[in-house]
Amino acid sequence: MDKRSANAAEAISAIEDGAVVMIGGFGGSGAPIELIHALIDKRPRNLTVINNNAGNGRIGIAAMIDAGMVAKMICSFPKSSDPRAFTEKYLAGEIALELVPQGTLAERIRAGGAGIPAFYTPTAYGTELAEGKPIAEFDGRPYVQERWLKADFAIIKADSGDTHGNLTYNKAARNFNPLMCMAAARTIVQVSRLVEAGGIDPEHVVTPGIFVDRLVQVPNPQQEEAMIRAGMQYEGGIYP
Amino acid sequence: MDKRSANAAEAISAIEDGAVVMIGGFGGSGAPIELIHALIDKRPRNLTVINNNAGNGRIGIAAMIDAGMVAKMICSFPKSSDPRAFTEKYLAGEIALELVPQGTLAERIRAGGAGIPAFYTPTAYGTELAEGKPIAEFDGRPYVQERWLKADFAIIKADSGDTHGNLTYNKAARNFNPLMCMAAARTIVQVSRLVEAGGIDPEHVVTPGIFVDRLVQVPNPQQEEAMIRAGMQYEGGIYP
Amino acid sequence: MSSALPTMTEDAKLSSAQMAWRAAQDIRDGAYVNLGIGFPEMVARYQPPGRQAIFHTENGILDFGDAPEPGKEDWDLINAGKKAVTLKPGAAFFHHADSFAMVRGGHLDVAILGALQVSEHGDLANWRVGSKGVPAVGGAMDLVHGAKQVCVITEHVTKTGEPKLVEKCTFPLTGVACITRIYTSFAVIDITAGRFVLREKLPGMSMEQLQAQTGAKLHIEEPVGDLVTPAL
Amino acid sequence: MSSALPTMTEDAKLSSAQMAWRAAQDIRDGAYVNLGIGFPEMVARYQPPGRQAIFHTENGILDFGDAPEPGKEDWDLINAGKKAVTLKPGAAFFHHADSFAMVRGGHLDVAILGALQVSEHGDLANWRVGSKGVPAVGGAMDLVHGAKQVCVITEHVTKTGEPKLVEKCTFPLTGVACITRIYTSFAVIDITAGRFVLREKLPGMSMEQLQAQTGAKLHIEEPVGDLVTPAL
Repeated sequence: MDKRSANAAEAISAIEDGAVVMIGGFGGSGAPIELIHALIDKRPRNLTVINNNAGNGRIGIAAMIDAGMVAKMICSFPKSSDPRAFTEKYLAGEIALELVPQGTLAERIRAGGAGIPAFYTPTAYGTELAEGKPIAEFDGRPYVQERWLKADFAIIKADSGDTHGNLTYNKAARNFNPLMCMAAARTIVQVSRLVEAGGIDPEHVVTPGIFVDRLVQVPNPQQEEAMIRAGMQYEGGIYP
Repeated sequence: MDKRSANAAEAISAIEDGAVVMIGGFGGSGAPIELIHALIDKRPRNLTVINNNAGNGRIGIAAMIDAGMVAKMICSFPKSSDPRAFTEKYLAGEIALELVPQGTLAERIRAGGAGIPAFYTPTAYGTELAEGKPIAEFDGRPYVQERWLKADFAIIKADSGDTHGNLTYNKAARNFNPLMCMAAARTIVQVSRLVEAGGIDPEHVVTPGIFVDRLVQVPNPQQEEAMIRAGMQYEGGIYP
Repeated sequence: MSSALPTMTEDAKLSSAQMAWRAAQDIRDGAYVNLGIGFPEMVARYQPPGRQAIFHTENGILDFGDAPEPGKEDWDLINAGKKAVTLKPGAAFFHHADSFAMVRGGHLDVAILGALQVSEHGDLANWRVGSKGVPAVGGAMDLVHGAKQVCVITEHVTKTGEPKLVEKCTFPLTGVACITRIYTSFAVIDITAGRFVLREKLPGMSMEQLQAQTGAKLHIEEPVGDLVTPAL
Repeated sequence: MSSALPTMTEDAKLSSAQMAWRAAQDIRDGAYVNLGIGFPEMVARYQPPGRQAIFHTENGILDFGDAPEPGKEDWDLINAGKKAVTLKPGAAFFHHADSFAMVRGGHLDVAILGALQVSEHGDLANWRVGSKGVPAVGGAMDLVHGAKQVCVITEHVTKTGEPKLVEKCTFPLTGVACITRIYTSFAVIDITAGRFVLREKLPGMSMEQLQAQTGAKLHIEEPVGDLVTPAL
């Protein structure tokens, strides 16, 4: 049992055109920047990307969109300090958007991972985001039926990982990452520290290894928000 | 913010006749024995108890049943090494049973805590445990609709707790405890170690304090399985 | 409604800080609170002495504190508004599904949100002005369900003087029948049984003046208090 | 079916250990496996050298190991059968909802369960003989859904010689159309398109003898292998 990949390029090598890809992170925290940029180097197209946001600046998901790789975004908040990449394509009708309330997005992903094909939530009842969805009443209150979300791949940033795929995260960079690990057919993780099995206390594991397929160590990962503030942009793996 | 109670009797003092009470633990691990026995001393009646099992030997939930406090059990496996207390009352028609598959029980409790009134699961489709429940097809496969489970109180065993109610557990004694913390209107916890706020690493918290109402320190708690094997029985707070 | 009444002077309304102060007075010690992104975040600054609320942020932190000193930011320690924060003793991290279980499951005591419009039925519109541009909803539609009390903090009227408290929202809805209390720059208003019930108003403002700037009828159930705050 | 054929001698079937050994041969290195309480737990003993499966237990452990020495038990470290276990390096603890997310969500590679009856459609009955006594289901109804492969390990016939592989289960069902492979004391049988397809049988047993002790038709799609195991 050893889920290590030699490098980011090898780790993401199975992601092909048309794949549905969950990408961890919320705003500038928890985004697997190195895996995303390795994916841009490979450049599969016509992807559906699931993330809370829709990219920021000229790196990460925004750089994927600029590279013409993304056909559809499923997200709750496609705005950021510099949302140009998504906004331009969206207003030009070149990228599709499925807008999902944030808690419903999280729960749909968790449901995908937990084998729950549908659930009811009060969220969005009576709003345009519930249009066309089944409504049911429980105990006299109306709820909206929502479906699970699954993906072909998840690309994830964690803090420590062991060779079995057990993971911990760094502070609020946890966010959607543990859920996406559960909901993808294949989960690919970059970790800052890769340790042997037994190197993480079983009580402190946040994502059990059963939800992880491949790991690659990226010892000093880029932090998305710090990159944005430094005005960095993706140019084929080099950050000027 | 200080959720400490002086002792177990004070901690459970609000539990009255007719309450729905979730009790943590799976088999012999994670059962809040001291809180249960304090509840027997108070002796509210006509309780609905939610637990994976239905008591063992002459302590804990079995002693509650013997004391005539339990009108109904909601559980997945009302058998144990010595299930006499439940079995006698059940066969005599003196206690009601709602039998729920274990994973559905866990998910219903989690749904109760997460504000999800109903969800669909493949579990129990086509069996007698799905009789009378709505069935729906998703992507060509049939699923059973299940409702959330909530409670008036949860009584829980944790390992460490801080004054804000943040909790950690000991090994497989985690089981249903974190879920029940979420699903009860009032959650009462016994902890082996009670520390000040900040005494638990925010990365290692398993149950965030928002799900906890009261804590009492029980420094060297009884372990249910060890008590069963030692032939102990409850006799008004004294273990002979 | 009528626009023949005298216009309020610029001074005759609460500042944003004063609205935030007023909202903060209603938060009890130990309450679990979510403050909407932007202006509602100011509420955290004005907790009365001796009270300590615990703040929740959708992206997975309970009990975060103020912003760090400039230059000391940890960009993995941010709130839902993507601002750098710090931790208080007793903080906890958790993933998004657990975070929204707290929201949807009724575990928050109070959520305080901004508003474009609030209707007398408690409907809220706060995520989108029309159908143009890029829509973005975030956690707003979740936050209006589940918290034991969902409040709005808002200017009483728009910059062009249009009422924000209305009979029926014209902007896309965030949630239906979800708001129970409104803190505005003129008044504190509860929503009860589909009616705006006035609890406090600026002492210098007459009922007629207030009603004229409100898009639905204000009801009075008990003596109306004076809305008085420190200079902030 | 016909009972006129010669009865098998006691030796002419696999022991429980031999059945467990045979099932273990199909588990690949690194597979995530849940073994039903009781007899199926024996499968863990017979992993081929060089292969290391990771065992899941419903009550919240991945990668547990053998029982501790007598007297060294930690009763907070138990499996779903309430037996004391140990941990291997790389183990993890989690709560019951996450544990059954692993089950229901299709994350287990294999689940191996005991059976009262299995039908040719893959229906399983393994939780209750009739309607008397105290019913108890545990995790069985969850385990039959979600694992990529759900197998049964069972005596081919009951102690009184009744077939356990049948056209239609008469005992209360655990799950519908969920079983894909059966390891019995006589044979290895797949369930494909609502039919029992024989893969291996004891070399000393004729097709007629096997069919006579099976409650539904055995189909043959390719040469039937010899079911041979070490003496165990």
